[in-house]
Amino acid sequence: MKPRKIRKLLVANRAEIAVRVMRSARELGIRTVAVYSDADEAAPHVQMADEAYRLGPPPAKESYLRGDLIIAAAKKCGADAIHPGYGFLSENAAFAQQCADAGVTFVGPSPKSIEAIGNKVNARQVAKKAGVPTVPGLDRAAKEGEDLSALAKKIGFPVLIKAASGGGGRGMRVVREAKELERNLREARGEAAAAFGDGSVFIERYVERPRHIEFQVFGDTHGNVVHLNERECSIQRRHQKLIEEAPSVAVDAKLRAKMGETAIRLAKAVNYHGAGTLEFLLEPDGSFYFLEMNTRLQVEHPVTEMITGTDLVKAQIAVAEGAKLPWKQDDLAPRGHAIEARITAEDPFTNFSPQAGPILGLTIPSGPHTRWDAGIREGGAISMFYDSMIAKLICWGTDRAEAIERLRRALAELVIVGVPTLVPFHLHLLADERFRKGDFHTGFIEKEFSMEGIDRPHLEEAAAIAAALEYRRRRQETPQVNGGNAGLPTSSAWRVNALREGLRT
Amino acid sequence: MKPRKIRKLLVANRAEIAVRVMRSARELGIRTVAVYSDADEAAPHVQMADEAYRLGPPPAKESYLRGDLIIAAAKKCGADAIHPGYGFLSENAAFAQQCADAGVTFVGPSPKSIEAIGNKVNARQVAKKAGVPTVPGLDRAAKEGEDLSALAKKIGFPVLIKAASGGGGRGMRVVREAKELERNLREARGEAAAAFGDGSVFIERYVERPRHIEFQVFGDTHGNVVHLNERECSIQRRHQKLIEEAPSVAVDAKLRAKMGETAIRLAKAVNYHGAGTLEFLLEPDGSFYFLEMNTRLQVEHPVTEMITGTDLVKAQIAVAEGAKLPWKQDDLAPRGHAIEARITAEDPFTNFSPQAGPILGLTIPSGPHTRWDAGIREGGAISMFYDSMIAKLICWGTDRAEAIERLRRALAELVIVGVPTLVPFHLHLLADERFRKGDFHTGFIEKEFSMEGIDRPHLEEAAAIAAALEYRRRRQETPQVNGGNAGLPTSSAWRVNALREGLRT
Amino acid sequence: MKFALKHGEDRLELSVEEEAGGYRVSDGKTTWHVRFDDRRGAVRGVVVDDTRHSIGVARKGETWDVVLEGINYEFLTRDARFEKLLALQQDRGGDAGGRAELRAPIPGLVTNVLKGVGDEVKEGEPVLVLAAMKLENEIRAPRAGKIVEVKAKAGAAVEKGELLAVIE
Amino acid sequence: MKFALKHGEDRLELSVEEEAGGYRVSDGKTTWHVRFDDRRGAVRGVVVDDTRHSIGVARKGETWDVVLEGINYEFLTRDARFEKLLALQQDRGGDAGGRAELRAPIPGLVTNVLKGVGDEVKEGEPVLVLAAMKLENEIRAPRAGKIVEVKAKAGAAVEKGELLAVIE
Repeated sequence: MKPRKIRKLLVANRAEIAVRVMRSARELGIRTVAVYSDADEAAPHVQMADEAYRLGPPPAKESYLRGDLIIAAAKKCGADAIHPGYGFLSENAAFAQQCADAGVTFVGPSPKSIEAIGNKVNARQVAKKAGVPTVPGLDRAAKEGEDLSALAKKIGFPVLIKAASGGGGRGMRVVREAKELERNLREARGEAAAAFGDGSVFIERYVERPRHIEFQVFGDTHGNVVHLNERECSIQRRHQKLIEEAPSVAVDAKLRAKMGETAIRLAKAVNYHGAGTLEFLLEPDGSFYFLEMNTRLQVEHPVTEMITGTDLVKAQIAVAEGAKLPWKQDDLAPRGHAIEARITAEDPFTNFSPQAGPILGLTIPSGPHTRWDAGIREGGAISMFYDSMIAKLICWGTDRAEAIERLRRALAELVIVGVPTLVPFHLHLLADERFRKGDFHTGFIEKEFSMEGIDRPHLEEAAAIAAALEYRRRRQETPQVNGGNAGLPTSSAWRVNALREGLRT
Repeated sequence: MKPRKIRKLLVANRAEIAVRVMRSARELGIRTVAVYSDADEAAPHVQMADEAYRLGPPPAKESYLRGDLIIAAAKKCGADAIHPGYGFLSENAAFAQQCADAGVTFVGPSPKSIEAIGNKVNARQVAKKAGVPTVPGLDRAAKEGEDLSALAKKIGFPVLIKAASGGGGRGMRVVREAKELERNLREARGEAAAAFGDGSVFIERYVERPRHIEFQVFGDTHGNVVHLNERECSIQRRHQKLIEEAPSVAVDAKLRAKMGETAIRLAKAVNYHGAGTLEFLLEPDGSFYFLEMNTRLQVEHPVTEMITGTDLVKAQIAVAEGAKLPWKQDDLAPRGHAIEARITAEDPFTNFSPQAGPILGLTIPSGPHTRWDAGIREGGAISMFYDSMIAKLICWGTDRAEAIERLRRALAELVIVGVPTLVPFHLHLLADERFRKGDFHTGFIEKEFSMEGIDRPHLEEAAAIAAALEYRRRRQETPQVNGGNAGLPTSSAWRVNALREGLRT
Repeated sequence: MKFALKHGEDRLELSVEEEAGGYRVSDGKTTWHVRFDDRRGAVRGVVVDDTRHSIGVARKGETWDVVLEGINYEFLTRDARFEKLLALQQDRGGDAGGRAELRAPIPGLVTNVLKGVGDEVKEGEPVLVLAAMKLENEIRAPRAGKIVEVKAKAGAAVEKGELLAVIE
Repeated sequence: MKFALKHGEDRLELSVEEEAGGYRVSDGKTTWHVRFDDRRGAVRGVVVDDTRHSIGVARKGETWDVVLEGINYEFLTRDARFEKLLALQQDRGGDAGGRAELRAPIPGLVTNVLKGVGDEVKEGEPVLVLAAMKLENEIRAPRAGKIVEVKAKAGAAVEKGELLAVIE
């Protein structure tokens, strides 16, 4: 299929990334099409789109993972391209192929490239061929029920179990002892199957105290590939990134050039076009191992956009239209420092338990060099069906110290009423001396950092006072016969009482 | 007085600029103090500050222009510095002197510099001395009641009347015929007196079809001065800027160097330190006249911050603390293009009439390279006592075309319910071919642009449908005996009806 | 259910009926199929036939303020029964005939009254100056005529909609 | 006026009296002088003694959700009279003694039940796995004991707070 100008783009995703993609499409004058599950009928990405089509019930397997329905919607409405966002079908080679078969441009790499490097096992083989070091481990996906205990012993504990498809930490498990292997394998397969529709996993040696450094690469269909510098993603918990930065304090110009060249070599080895990310483990001595390639836009792409002055979604669209890359390597030197905090609906005070609920109030940070990418709005709700990441807050500064202070300032402006979020975690982390010095590794949050010491009784007092005064105000605002809907709770006990009280006055 | 580290900063201003200044102060770890009039007790700038002190009743003359009360508040709370923002006391040399006398750092130039160049008449003399061309006119402020008709005839009509103090178009009048001179002089004096506490004005030749180009300069107390490139501010109405950009399509590298050098020369001539802006008229043939210098931060400083990767408020604070400039001239080459739309509470469909009212709903634009600087929030109100500018929306792009498309996209995301704003004006202007080509001058909006053709009946229909459905929803939400406060209007006629209706159901 | 809406001088009567997935809305001539995101919050998604809008809508005193593509529309919204009652009540004369009223378009301070009773004015000629939002606004004659009444006094604060002068 | 608040296991009774410029609030031991920005909207300025806070506050079902420095606090708020009534009503036994209930901390899907009735568990040992927000969450025993009841079934959706298992 020949590349062609995109006039109508279907975004096969939801929440902040769907909104993000539509923003760029709109700036390009491209008409936008949303798809949605029943849980998202009034979601921001639906509201933003020019057209919107229902896919199915809330579970992703019945909606956002239904490639057939998505392609049918694209055909029906005349969309000439599909942007998959991240997650869901974004790294699914079969879906990319189905798009091509249906005559719809897939905004992403070719099915062949995805096949060749998107799968972690294939990626290791590509890396070996290209002479890029990888972490010792199983070079193929483990079969269902296969006994891996001997291999694990050979690799040496701790070992890491990873889903062969997908990313984002889902389906990942660190196993430190032989007797925990089987249960973890079972759970990892379950998570991987639920998230990506593919339960196959593989295992490798777990490197202690490494940094997670990734390189953003970009290729076009004319054989050009550039890198857009590294991102530092070592602040993670259960393999979920929480904070991302660009550049990394651990990468100097020399290492950047070396790792960047490696990244470009790997991308070229699979004729890569579009946006992709190569993940590396970086050891304190500067040696690095290639881990895997994400053949899509990353959650954390805004930090790269801020230090390079780019719009990666627009570049994805241009490449998908057959254009050459809009940059040369020399245009992409990093300027300043950017840092992103993922705002997830998780309560850091109850072991990061995921939260669902209504967004009753929302004050968004803004101001100089501050970016808010979100898929929530006041009056909406966080559903339990999808990822708990609800927004990203990204700040830029002339250096890392300024970027961190700006992010603290912006986090302090952010108020989300209705659902506990990671905001207090981020505020606590950004004040941590070790973090501020850049002295951390991928295990830092789980092993060396704690939320203790953040509990402040005077805050609870102030909160109680606010609750009492607000309750009082609402009562006084409804001086009529019945408190009605204006301020009183809805349970029958409350209502009865409210009526009684009101009638007595 | 010796410069010293600032630990607590009083911001002697309100609304978006007070919020803007506090953001930078907070990022620097400086404690922030707000001052407020009775109209602003719950305003965002008050809510954001660490401490807040009341000045007086709503009129600016009794609150934000009361330098004595502001300095007393600073002394009382132990603030070691005052940031004046723009407008109000920001260009008042006497106030700067009073700060110095009280031992409080004034974040701005010295009283002497303000005196020497902030006053428009003095500025012309400084320029003449420095060999910089100015527009022909009166070299001194006109006396109260002075007959200027002979002079105006000599200069040649049209002439421009300008307030000797202040800026922002207040007190400015273009007079095209001799018989209109007297009335305009009277009105300009009245406006100037109300806005700046100084009714003196002067007159000069009114240049036809010029561009308004201004240069941001910055000096420190060690004699260093740099410029941060030009801003294009020709899109104005009644001398109020509506859209600002950086850089200007009319300024190439050669002209930028020449005008920048001129700007630095003038700033050095008055030993300028801190942020300042030199305004020029640029004629189509590339000749330029110096108009005046604004000895403060400008409303439109964010476009400069976006193309240079700077934080001008932080630099102001650093200079006030006695530090050297954080940049060399070579660090300040422009990157990409930035454009700002002033969101004012004015109705472009009723001759830009100023509007007051409550902010009932607010959806803020965000996303890549998009900045929102505002002094409003949902639940707040626009008061009639102050300037009608309520927010600024600023976008950056790799080039002007991208910046414009991004601003259109962001403006389309912005929803302000409760008060008509300039949003439809901006959307209409940004789609205008002449604007997109960069083909405009300071008279463009008033003489060549019109809001006609924007009236779209299908929008009115959709609006009516939304109003009817929302009214219906609110009625149905209050099925009790009394609609209470939950959804029904407050007038007695409405209430009677609501009761009647409700009782009947 | 029927609703009467007033927008400026335009009056509109809309009937609203529920239908599968939304509402059928009609003004008697045109019928629209509408989906309406009826959550709380001031900004909603509204789909009118196949066109999606992001619409701001909130009650503002006696009116509804609706924002669409940046444009603010103000509606008086009543159910049609009440509208009839109101029409009866409001039968107390009006601004018909050759009379033109100058009313304050915004709350402000009268800083200058340029014309007096008996003065002849041309259309567009300034009658008085109203300071608001720190700007001086000339209030001009909507048509030519003679000033028959001047209510405004220099130095007086006026509310939005307050009568300033009458031209006949 | 008195208000009873419940935050987790903490109970607090606050008296609120108006005073010049604001409110005097007391819990019987400490008295605070409070200014409260009582406009509508979910985020307010609250000044407690001399400390200014920007506080998010909204009703959420039966509770008030209050957000301060990013931290969410949930309060049950009642006036004190009603609190007493409620206390009487709620005298219907409870979770006293050696009984520990495992309840779903979030709505989700039970994907694996690891223990059955009669199993002994150690403190912190996983009892079942609950999938929510695309993550598998192990629900662990809050203390050592014997499983006496298992309500959860693999494959079943559960609501927040739903009883999953009981340990004695």
